[in-house]
Amino acid sequence: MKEVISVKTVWQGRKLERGSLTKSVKQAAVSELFVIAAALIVLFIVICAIVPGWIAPYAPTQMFTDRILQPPGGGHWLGTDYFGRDVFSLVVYGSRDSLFIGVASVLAGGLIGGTLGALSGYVGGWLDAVLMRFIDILMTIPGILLALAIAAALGPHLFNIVFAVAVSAVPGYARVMRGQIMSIKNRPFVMASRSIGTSRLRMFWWHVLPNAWSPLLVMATIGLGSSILIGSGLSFLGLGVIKEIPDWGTLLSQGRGYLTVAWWICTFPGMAITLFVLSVNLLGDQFRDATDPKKIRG
Amino acid sequence: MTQLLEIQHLSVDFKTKNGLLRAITDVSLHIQPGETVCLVGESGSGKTITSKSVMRLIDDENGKIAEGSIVLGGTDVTVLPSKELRALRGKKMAMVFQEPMAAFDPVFTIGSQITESILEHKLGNKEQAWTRAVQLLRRVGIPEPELRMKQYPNELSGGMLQRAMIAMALSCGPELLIADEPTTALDVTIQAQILQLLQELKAEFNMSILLITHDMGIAAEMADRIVVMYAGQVVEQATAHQLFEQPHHPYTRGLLQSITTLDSDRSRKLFSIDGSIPNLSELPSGCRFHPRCPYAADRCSKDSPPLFDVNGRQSACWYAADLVQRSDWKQPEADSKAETILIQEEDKEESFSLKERMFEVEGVSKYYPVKKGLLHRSASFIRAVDDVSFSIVKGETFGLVGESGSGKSTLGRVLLQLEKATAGKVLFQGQDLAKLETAGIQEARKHMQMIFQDPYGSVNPRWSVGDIIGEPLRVHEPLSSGERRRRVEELLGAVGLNPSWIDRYPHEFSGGQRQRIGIARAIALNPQFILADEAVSALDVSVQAQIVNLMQDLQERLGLTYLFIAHGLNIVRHISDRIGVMYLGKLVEIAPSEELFRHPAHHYTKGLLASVPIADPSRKRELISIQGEIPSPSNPPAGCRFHTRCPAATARCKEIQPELSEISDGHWVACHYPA
Amino acid sequence: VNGVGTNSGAAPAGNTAEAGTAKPAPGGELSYALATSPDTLDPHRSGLAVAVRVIRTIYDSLVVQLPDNTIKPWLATEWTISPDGKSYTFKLRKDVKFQDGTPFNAEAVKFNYDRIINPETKAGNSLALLRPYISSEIIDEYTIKLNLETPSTAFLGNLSQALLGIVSPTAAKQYGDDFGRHPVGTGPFTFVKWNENADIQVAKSPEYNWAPQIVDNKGQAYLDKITFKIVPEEATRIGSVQSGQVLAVETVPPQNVLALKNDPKTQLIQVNTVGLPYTLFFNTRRAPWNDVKARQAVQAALDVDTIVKTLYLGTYPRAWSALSPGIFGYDASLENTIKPDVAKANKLLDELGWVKGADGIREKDGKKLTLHYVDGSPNREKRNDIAVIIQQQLKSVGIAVEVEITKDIATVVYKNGAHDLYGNSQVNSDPDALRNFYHTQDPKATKLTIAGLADPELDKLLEQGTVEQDVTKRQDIYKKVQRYLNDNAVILPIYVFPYTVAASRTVKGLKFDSLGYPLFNDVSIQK
Amino acid sequence: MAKTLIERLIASLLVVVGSLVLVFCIIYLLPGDPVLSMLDPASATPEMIANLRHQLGLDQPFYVQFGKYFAGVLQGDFGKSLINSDPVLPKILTHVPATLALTLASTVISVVVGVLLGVLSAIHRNRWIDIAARLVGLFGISMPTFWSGILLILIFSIQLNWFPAMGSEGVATLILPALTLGIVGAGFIVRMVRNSMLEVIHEPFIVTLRAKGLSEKAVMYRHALRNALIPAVTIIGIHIGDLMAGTVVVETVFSRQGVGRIIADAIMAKDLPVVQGVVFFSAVVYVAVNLLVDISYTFIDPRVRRSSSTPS
Ligand SMILES: Nc1ncnc2c1ncn2[C@@H]1O[C@H](COP(=O)(O)OP(=O)(O)OP(=O)(O)O)[C@@H](O)[C@H]1O
Ligand SMILES: Nc1ncnc2c1ncn2[C@@H]1O[C@H](COP(=O)(O)OP(=O)(O)OP(=O)(O)O)[C@@H](O)[C@H]1O
Ligand SMILES: [Mg+2]
Ligand SMILES: [Mg+2]
Repeated sequence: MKEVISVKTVWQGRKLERGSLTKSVKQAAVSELFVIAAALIVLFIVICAIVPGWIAPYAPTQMFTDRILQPPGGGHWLGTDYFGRDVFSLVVYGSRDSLFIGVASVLAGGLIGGTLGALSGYVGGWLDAVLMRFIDILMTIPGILLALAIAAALGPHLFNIVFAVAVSAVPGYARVMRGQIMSIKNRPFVMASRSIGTSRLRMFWWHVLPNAWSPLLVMATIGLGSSILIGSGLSFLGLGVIKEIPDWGTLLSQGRGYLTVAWWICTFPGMAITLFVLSVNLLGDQFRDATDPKKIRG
Repeated sequence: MTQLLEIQHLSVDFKTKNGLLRAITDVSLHIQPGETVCLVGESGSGKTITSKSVMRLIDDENGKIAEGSIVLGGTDVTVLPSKELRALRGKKMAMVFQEPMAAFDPVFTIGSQITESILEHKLGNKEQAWTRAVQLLRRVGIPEPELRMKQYPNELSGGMLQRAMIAMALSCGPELLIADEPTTALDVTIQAQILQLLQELKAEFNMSILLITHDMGIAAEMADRIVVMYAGQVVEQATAHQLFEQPHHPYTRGLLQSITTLDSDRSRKLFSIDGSIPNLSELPSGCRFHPRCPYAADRCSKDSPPLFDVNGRQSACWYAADLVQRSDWKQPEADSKAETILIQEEDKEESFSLKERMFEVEGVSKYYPVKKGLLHRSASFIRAVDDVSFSIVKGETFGLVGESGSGKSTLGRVLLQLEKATAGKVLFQGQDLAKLETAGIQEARKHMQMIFQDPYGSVNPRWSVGDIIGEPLRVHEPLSSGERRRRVEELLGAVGLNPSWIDRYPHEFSGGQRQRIGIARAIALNPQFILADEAVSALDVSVQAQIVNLMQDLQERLGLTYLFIAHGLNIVRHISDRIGVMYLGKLVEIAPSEELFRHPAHHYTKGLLASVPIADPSRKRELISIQGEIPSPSNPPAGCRFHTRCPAATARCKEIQPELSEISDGHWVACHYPA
Repeated sequence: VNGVGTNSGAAPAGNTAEAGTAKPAPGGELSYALATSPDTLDPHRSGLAVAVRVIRTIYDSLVVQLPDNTIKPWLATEWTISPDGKSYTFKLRKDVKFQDGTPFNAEAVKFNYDRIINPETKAGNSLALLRPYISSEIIDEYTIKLNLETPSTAFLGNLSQALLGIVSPTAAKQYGDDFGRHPVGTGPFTFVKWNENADIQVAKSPEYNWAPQIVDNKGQAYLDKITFKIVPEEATRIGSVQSGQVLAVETVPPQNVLALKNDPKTQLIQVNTVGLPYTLFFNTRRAPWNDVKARQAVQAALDVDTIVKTLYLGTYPRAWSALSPGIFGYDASLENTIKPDVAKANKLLDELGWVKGADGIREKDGKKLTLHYVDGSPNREKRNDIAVIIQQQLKSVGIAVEVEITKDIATVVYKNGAHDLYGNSQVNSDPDALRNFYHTQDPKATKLTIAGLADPELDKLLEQGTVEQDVTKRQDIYKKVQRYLNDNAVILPIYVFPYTVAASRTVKGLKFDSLGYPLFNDVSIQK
Repeated sequence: MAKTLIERLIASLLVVVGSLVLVFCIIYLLPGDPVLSMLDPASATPEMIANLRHQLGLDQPFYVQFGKYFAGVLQGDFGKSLINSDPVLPKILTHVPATLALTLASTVISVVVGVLLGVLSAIHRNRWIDIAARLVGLFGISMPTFWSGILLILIFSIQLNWFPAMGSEGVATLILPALTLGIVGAGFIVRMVRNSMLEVIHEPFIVTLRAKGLSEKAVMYRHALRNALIPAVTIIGIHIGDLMAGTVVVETVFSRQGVGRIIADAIMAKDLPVVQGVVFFSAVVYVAVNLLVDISYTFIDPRVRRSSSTPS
């Protein structure tokens, strides 16, 4: 039998009409530019978090008490704060804990929530019923209340903040994961694998999970930003962590009182948060587009 | 005669990420008032694009008419400003789509969607629009139109919706009706009803119809003229009679030969055009068909042939005039394997008589609870399969046919223990599967495999072909990865795929190739039994033929037993040794293949057979044979379930359920009055 | 007042030059933004300074303290002190009525003070202020004798405090636990409404005409109404006075002081509070800070001037002693005695055997030299920021400062004593307040003292200070105490808190009592 | 329908009770002693403390406290604040209206802004208007509310003096806080609506509508939007639940009365009855909103209306 077809029949199939082809060339370039910019920003911030010393001109703790509240320019690109610390260096060093709060709480929340959701969706039955009621209950309790309670219970330490934020994110992840698993569970290829005789557990690892987690990742990109924001909210309410090197949320909430006299103190950390969240979300959107099964299908 | 629609040298481009993509090139066709023109061709040949271009609907999909003109009743729609264009849409030309369920806005009532279009074109006030819509619904054969007006699309059956769609298209009295595969998603019985309706309406409303289909049978039934498209070009244009009598283009010839008809020779291999339709971005030079053309000459790969006038028709083949003179043109292609198959047939007869049972199904039922409320109490059941008994003999192909929702797939799944039967027994080689432990079932699964309808959906899109085909091996056989890889390569070869493609991903394959992957996976463990649920329904005819040939081939080589579920009766007839007919969860007739088609005993079977369009315009006939639609399986009619639609039903049929009884050797039927 | 008053007490009141220029116009409503919400308006149960600002408008006290620390009549017209100093007999005004019509008399006074010492009341700071009080005897309707357990020089002054204001017995009995939400007193303003977390409204008491000497207007207030708005967010508070949405706001942060001072539409009034300044206390129970040398090293290492100047931009005066200027017994000679001296700090620590490790932190016996600095939350008066600077300053001499910010000071400091350094301040009218902080722990008390001092010598001084009648002797006692505390580096005084009010220039006649709480009797709004 | 509604109500009730139980446990396990913060530790004797503890029932074992509390709740008695003996129910009730008003107003803002931008952004996919709308949306979700709130105050209250910076009386005081919270919600809704619009725009029925000759406006706003709103409504429901969290900060920034103001203090003080009161309120709001969402589904999506089962 001869198959004289070009194998790359990527364009084949009618599903194509919906896919990426509807993008115009020029417009695509603009949004791609945004994505590249976003990737660069995230990269830069990650570098800041890993090796802040390479980028920051001063130690973040160094207080030039004779140069407090200097506006941006001169020796201090982004000015100095009320201690006379270099705002740029603070922002650079602050990235570490901010990223830590974001990443760790998203990881923890995502893992716990994802696991609960996956269990619930995959096993089903009474386990699903019980877990989902629990998730419902968790959802009715405002996240900030949980966060406050945990921070109040365990004290305002970085890990506790992470824990608090993670716990309040659990229901969201659990729900999304459950929905995903339930829909993947009924996809024909899972049935196909079952007809082969694959065991339930294997099927889960081989087929269900790998196809289920990408929306979770997109959610996590949003979560990354919101957990930094919740962290700063806690700091606003006086439950933040006091560290030698404050994270962005803390910088922002502590500097807010100076907004009218020294706008740069909290504006730059605020911009750092915004830029980071913005970039990560852009990348998340991009990722979703890239892994959209409809597009793969095209 | 003035043309209603005149498309000239139409080319359409799409803006894509990788630049402009020309989807159709230099398409010309015309339709006269009152004429039915059929557009046929394989999937992806540009039929839909052509029809959408007429309505300028491609504008919204980043498409652009690059060249050519489309003149409708004297106005060139290609240059019309959008406001005037909208005035034409729906009013002068209307469209009916393939998937009626998807073509209605799910959140508006049927009524509001029909009146909306009347109101938009200012053909009356609300009340008048309403009255007109009700009239139209009644006209297209929808019972209780007033009630239906207030219903939502999800509350109507597919056939009903397609009627409503047609009513909507007719609402402003269009001169041109474009129907893009209007019956592909429907059952044959419903398809016949709809086609019949279209023919009636055409005369009544004095419309022209541009009918798009890939079913040559439909084209033969409906068309005055047929336009054949291939890879974005028109390759042939002729009247229906001319075309079926003597195709002038090798592609058309191939298409016609790929068709399995109710009376084609079962012992022969199906004809198929090699290869598949090329990718639009990598079109071959010269004649686009030349890589697949058995008659291709040097010139074909260099110069692209225009649409010539030949013998009072048009063909885009350099050699059309010469080819039709050749003696082998009319004959089906010689098949080297034909003889061996015949020998095999005899073998089969022998083993058949041994009557070694592969599957024995005894009184199997499968009920699905209808869930209600939060606490999910089941108020009623869908009787998807209801007390079915039959057996499948080793080495045979058992075909299962029936309208959508009759329970074919459910029965198949119960057989493979993918779902537990509500009642009854399934014996696999004498072993009661229901009694097996999980491990036992896993073991039994080695011997029974499945090929799925959707070749793409049934493979994990993130896995490479090697992983997909190797999965059963990984589960059941302790092979090293190297050994496994070698096995997979063998399997790829066995299903006619290049073993070097082992690391590619499903999306890099065509539909036919994907189905081969599915088959390779199914045979990986050397099973004894394969369930093929609509395994070829989603494929183009020529590809369908390729796959059916492959399946038969494998059956010979590996001694497989098949349960072949399909709604394409022709294909089932071709591949099956015996056929079971299902209706509303019941098996109503079982007979050897030829016997069933020659002497259908159940009135349902008869109706089913009569609904199949015949690819021969000279044999046009009244299509309609079964009226109405299949009733709901959650509340099936008492007595014989078919009595509501049966022309021969009597009072007895309404009360007493007929049992399956043997009327001749191996021919069983469940009817009080078998024909 | 134009500019920043740096004098203590009611000094600005005397400076209200503008008040004299025009005759105060009666009527109008003053909106006054508070920084936090009062906990209760029951003076006997409140513990918050912010509550006192409202309480002062509703209740009067028996006596009033003038800026020069002399005590003058208010609801009491005259009084005598028994020679042993253990009983006080007050003659009361006869024309006073509570806002609910209940007559004010000896019985009412007795009810009040007995109420405070009744455990059922769950009295707050008032109990401490009233402390040696054990009982009272009604001599006649308008004469009452208060009996003390021990003599107390501070007692009379304490009676002037708002927390010992006189509440209406009828209302207190009627409302019980809920009295704090339905306060009734004899003051110039009558409680109208409290929208929790939003505002508290009081209206002038029309019959009022028993104002004390500290204000000019002895009769009913000029204002019809005062609305205390509760506006915790600084920016919002400052913004609303700038945009004229409220007429006055309290607690203006230093960074806004300059802008407001230059704003032609606003006036800035600053009154230094009196009592104990903001002071960092060592916990002398915990090693290594139980060693005076170690504490002195910290004392020498810190540059408090820089801290105060940097954070408060010159608007807060630095504190030098355990007492704030303006209070009785304040030792001005301590000013400018402590100078930053890093060399000395290093030397002291070297002597103690703390050696700098690789990370610059000193170590001894494998243990790092750490200082556990506890501070409360939120960051009131930038106290958390002080911790941050101190952390940096001490790092340079090799001390690692761990900062713990917690809402639960009660547990961390007063119950567990888990701090090395903790800062606190107190508004008070008498140096006797020191006793609560520095006297050896009362074995019965459930609360630890912050510093955990247990020096019999100091105890003796403090006990003497409570009873000493002779003014100069008493002054000397407290000077000794102050000197002792500085010399032993038990405390690090940081700043004196100036209560800062920004008000529209139309607001006239705002005065403050000797502790720095606002008085609204003379306030009027210029139309 | 009535039956499903009753079932829904029972399930909702269970959820509310469940959250009360959960919070009871959490708060119970919190360290710290409310009694200590109620008495002046300087003057309180151990007996006083023991007395008070007994009086409040805090010396009883967990399950007794638990039982008593819930017995009270069943009778509509949510107890008294441990801190200042305020009865909880009236306290919550006085704070609820302002919070509800804020929640409602900000939801309206986020829905209006979010849906508008989402639709525009989907229709003009990848054009500048899309990019702008998405950026606005992302800004919304990437700015801390206290920061955007203060900015709004600085601009609209102090500079322009258009709206009051604080208070909770009247509509004017509602605008800035609602805007602050609304921007966040709008950010989420833009994304949601854009995504579902993009899905819907490519549904086959859109082609049908165009083929009928409908104007683009009718296609987009009458048909596509309504379909796109179905998934968006769910998000709106969940988001309103989340709003509670936002109110804690926003109510502080704008000095509004509101439930958010009570939570933080109550938790800090381990004031169990008050915390429970707030939880009860927020659970009821959450459940009610999601009930509303489900009901609104049946208005937007007839498929839900006519099918008997409700998604859980
Ligand atoms: N919006 C689009 N952008 C780019 N390419 C498109 C677009 N729509 C269709 N195409 C391509 O144009 C070609 C013709 O598509 P068309 O839908 O007309 O085929 P068809 O003949 O109708 O096939 P089918 O039988 O599968 O419906 C296909 O290759 C398809 O991938
Ligand atoms: N999991 C299920 N839950 C409830 N009902 C089901 C389920 N699967 C199938 N059904 C119902 O059972 C009936 C038979 O379905 P089945 O899929 O077996 O029909 P079929 O003959 O294969 O139809 P088609 O040709 O459309 O594939 C249908 O009415 C279907 O709605
Ligand atoms: Mg098509
Ligand atoms: Mg099926």
